[in-house]
Amino acid sequence: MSTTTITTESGTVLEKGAIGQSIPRKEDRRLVQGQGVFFDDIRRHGTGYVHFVRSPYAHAKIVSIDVSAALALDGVYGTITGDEVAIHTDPFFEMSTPPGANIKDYALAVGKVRFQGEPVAAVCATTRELARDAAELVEVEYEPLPALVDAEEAAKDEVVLHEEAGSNIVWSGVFDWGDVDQALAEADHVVKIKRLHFHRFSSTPLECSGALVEYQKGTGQWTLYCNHQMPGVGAIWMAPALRCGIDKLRFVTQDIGGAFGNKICLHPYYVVLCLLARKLGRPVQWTEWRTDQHTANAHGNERTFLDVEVAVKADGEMTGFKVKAVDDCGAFPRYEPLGCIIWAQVTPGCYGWRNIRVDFTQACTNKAPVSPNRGYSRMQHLWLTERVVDIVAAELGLDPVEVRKRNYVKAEQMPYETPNGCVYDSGDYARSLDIALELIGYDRLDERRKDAAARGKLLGFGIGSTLDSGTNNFGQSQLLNPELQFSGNNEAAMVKLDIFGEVVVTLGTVPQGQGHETTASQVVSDIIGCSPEQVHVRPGHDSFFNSSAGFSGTYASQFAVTGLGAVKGAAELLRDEMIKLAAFVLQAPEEAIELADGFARIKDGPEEAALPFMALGAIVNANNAFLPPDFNPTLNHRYVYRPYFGVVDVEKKMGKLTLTYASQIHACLVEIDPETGQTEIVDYAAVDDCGVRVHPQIVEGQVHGATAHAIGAALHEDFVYDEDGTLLTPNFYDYHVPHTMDMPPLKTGYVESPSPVSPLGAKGMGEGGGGGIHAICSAIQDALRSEGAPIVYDSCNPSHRVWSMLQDAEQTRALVEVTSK
Amino acid sequence: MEPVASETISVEINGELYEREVDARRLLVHFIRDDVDLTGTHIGCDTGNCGACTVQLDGQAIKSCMMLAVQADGASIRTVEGLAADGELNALQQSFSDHHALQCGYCTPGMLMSASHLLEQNPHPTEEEIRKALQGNICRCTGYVNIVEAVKAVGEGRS
Amino acid sequence: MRVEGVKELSGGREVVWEVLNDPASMAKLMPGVESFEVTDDTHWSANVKVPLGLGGLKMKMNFEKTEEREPEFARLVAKGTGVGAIMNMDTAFTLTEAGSGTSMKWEADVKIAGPVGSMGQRVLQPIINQQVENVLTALEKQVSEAAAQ
Amino acid sequence: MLLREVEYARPSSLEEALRILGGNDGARALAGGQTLINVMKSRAASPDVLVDLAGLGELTKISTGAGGLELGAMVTYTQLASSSEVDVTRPILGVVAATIADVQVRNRGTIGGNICSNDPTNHLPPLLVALDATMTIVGPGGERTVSADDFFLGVYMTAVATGELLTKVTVPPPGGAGDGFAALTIGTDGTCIVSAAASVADGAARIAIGCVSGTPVRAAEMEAKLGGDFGEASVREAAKGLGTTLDPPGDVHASADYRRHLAEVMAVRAVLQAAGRARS
Repeated sequence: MSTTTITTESGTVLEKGAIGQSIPRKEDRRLVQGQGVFFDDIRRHGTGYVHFVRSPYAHAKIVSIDVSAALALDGVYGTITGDEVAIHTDPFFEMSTPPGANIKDYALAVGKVRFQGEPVAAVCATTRELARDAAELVEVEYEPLPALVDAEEAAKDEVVLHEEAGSNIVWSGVFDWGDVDQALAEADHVVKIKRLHFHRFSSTPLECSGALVEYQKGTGQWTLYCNHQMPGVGAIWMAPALRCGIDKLRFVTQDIGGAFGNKICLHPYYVVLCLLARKLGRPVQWTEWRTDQHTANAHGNERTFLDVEVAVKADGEMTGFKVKAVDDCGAFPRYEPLGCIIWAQVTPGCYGWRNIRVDFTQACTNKAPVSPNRGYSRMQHLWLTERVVDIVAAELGLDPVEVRKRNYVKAEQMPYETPNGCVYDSGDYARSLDIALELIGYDRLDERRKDAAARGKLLGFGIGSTLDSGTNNFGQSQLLNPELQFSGNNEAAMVKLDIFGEVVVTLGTVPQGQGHETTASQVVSDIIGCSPEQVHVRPGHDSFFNSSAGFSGTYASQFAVTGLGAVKGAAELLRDEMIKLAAFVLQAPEEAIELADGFARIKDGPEEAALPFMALGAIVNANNAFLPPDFNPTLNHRYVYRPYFGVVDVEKKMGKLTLTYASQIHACLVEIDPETGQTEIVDYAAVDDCGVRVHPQIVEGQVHGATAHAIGAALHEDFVYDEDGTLLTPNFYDYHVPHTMDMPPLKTGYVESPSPVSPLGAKGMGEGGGGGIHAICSAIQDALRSEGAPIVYDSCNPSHRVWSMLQDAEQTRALVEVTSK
Repeated sequence: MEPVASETISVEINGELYEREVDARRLLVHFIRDDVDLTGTHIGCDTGNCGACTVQLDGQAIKSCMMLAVQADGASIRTVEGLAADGELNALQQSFSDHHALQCGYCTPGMLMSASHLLEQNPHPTEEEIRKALQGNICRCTGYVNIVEAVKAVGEGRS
Repeated sequence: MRVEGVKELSGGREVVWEVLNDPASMAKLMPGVESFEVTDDTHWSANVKVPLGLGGLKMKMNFEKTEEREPEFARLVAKGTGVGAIMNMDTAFTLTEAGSGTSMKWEADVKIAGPVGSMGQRVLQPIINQQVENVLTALEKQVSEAAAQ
Repeated sequence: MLLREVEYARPSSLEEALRILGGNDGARALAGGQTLINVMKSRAASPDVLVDLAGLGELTKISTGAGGLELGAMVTYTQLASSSEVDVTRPILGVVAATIADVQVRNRGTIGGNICSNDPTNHLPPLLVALDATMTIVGPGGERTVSADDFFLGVYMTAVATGELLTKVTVPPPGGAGDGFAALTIGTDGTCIVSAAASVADGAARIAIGCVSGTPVRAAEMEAKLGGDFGEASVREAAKGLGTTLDPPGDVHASADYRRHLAEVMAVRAVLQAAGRARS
């Protein structure tokens, strides 16, 4: 393998051996043979299958629940209702300050239902089919209440979802950095945008949620074979609710069929399973079906932007903007109100804007609760920044490429501190844009417009410039609620050399397809001098046996930083000890020892002056009598990686909210059929800069995946509710996710700006920033320019919406107003 | 011949004969996963859209969630577990790994069964033919780019 | 969703009123009634199986007459359960004399709560139109039969 | 997933199938199951007895004769898409069948199932109306035929009554006709939002619109207005006003107005295709 040396600005030096190579993924062999172990593949004797009874109403009082007919059915083991849950558990912990803090969120609906599909009872029976039969026999009498399906409406508090909170507003606050009033006063043009709407969708992982839960009476301990992607935080919610210590909850996952943030808020379901397992004295199993996932699991945050005002100088430089944001978190906050601050990691987007005011409100509605979803909260905000740039450019007649380049943070400004104290660690957005433009043949744009016109189509060109901020500083939660005792971040890993020379790695993370086994082996093999094949990374996560830290998990684009940072730390501890041990055994100075090819040997020494890893492992583990009393190597090391952030400024709402910033510059061409409004993507390029790419193929795979999610969201995927709170897109018929024929060929390009602050110079990049949504909205607006120049005001533009923009461009144009000096 | 609520069926799966009594309402996918315990075949939706449950039934790719187990009485089925011989990945499986055509791996078994069906009928498919053949298999991780590439490589003898 | 219309019937108003307010003849109007039970003057329940090509749509329906002004107006609220969703129907009719016959102005507001409601969204309107058509045809038949007696 | 309890039979003769279907009015024929099993999974409509037609080999045949193209009710979309008999007579059937759902569904879904379920989004009902097909239905009283115009009664309702079976679809010989089909779908080759099918022969067109009502709707006025002129401008002119004759449902994919508009656009496209393929 070729070797390159990576030096990051923090002084980290790494030999790039396996790192940087697209080695075969360790996970693949089992997965292509159908030998993965997903939660639904676990079997236990005597298992009872659970089916939830769910509310058909979006908002209703529960008058009564009668389970007697269900219990009378042959083969039914038992039932549980909200009343029982309220006796045996406490409400889940809420992160908000009041009024959100006063919301009582139980595992099953208690007294009231607040969204369609909300579980009101559960039935456990001998087979899956029978459990559903019995669930149909549970009689629930409801008294319907008016449903709130709009966050702005909800914020008026005319109907209140959570009486104990007294208001539908979960959290609200103003973020004010720089001086936006002055910027607007000094601007040559002020562009006002009345309303923009970022729609509700989710990544809908192909594997739905679920778990098999066992309870051990003797120890009072539950084991959950599940697909929770953040079990550490899951336990923080569940243990207090179940009134047990965190050590009573063992989460086991091996393979997870995608998660994308949607498997973070599974605690209500899991608590019901824990209660049933204890009550019935048997393992219980629950598999969520697709319709359940769509109606009642996790949606991404829906956000409306009102009264945007952008300050623009005569030369096209934008100096800032102000906006009111109304975020809809659905019926329960759960992971919220974190979405009210996470966006602030990317406050000015890719731009050098210094004056920004965001008046942020989050409200509850009678819709499914939200949960983090790929690009969580930043994507919504970045869509705003990209809409702002394109609308300003279109209204002032500026070139969308030039205006971006003028406003982008420049490569020479890196590291760049944003007005709210975040630090963009590295990157070259303008160069990335140039590469993207070249990939889609931007210089032939006019020609392609003419060609499309000849075929009766409207061609549009669009750009999406985004950032994927990775490695959260949980201290930002204190900007929402100063009482919260969360800050910083950490991740753990263990690396050991075992008796037969096996290098064994366990991770604190919970992978769902990101190839952690593979990339961890690359890092370890480079550090201890062996091949990645020799490194065994244990698949999945078992919270009783894998070392983990408080923030362990797989989320927030951070494995390449925190996960591999921990692996690197542990591997270095092991390396140092192996060298020490080899030096002792070979009677040589430590500096003379090198680790390479699975041996510890004396550099340039005779051939026999070499110890295979097996010898080192055997000495420490099984043949250690000759080691002196003051030398006690273990060859077994745990390391906790902790990025440094410092404390946040609660008063000014400032601080280093995240560690690294990968950039994604997307560009695309679309063709619109003016007769139908149908959009076809005819060319697409994504240029990613995530610093050092540990495994380029995996990085590219993440870019492809994030782009597919964005394309789906931009053109099809939309959780639409009617006025009664019925979800109109509860399955893959009506919620259309892209299939092979919907996806355009994707072109990818890379810029590698190593991060000066991360252990490997790598940046987290899995989430992407929703670049495709922004690029497609941008391209649609461009395509329709000749048709009355409507404003693309919604992030989802299926054919019917494009057609209505074509019918009435004026209606959308009324959203925008330009005042010039 | 009178209608029955359950019956004993015999189905050959990956060359082995399974005889089981099943309820008429049992879906084939639940028979394969829960009764025969071949858990490589997955379930990703409840409306027959996602293709995670794709198996080959008498040589044709079908969705095993859109069929009752009793309908498969006497049929010969191949699932993902029947692709590799003696632990040796076949060319398509190897190509999926080589081209990073899988991430979480949940759609992979169904995708492999659809792609195998295509390659058996059309050993050298074009990109368009590949996309058309895999339309019934949803993947939420890869954006399909590398999946199409992996199948193409097999067709072109590159894998 | 709301549907409404006017139906001209060949029987007199009293006859039409009788058909519409007698639970037994009422039962004959509805598609697929398997059993019909009269709880009291204003409450009835029925087990129905709406016959569709794909199999019966089985529902337990509870009816309540909420308003009545003999012989010209009645309002009926029906709630159906059993397809994983809840169907609520609020229906009313007004009868006016029209020569020897009767003119019936009717309206119905149908709501389905639950995921099936959304699945059936694109088919709900045509299905309801079909069923309304069936009911009106059956009504016409019964009215002319009753008038002939 | 997780169906209600149901009984199942796989008769080996048509007589036996009819006997079972006639013996229980909750019995339904199970063809490819690509709609029926799905509906049963949602526990919406539920048959009591499923009569699997897989044992009736005679229903899987495709043949051509003087009466035209004869398609057994159990002919799958895959068969339609790959049949040389279809290709040389009414190729549009194969072209459209190849865009229904996906390979797996096409391998099991049948022409009989498609038209007997008569979901408004299905491709074949409007197409068979445009092609002026005839359906053969067998029941206890023997065999009868129903024209496509009279076959579709409503959503999930057709002329096939309880106790009866559709056995065959007969499509007239082309006789110089050209056929066309156009649809706006959810995603590429997805579920139809609005579809239109047309057949042009001897200077006359038959046009049927799908997804705008419980049954395919003949565009009679447009047919009349065309009057033998299939130039693009005339076809566009003839389509004007078609939308106002329709009362389509609105849903999450299209408002009623948008469907009215699409009906005109798709009708034009289908007719132009058909006219371009007709032997003049």
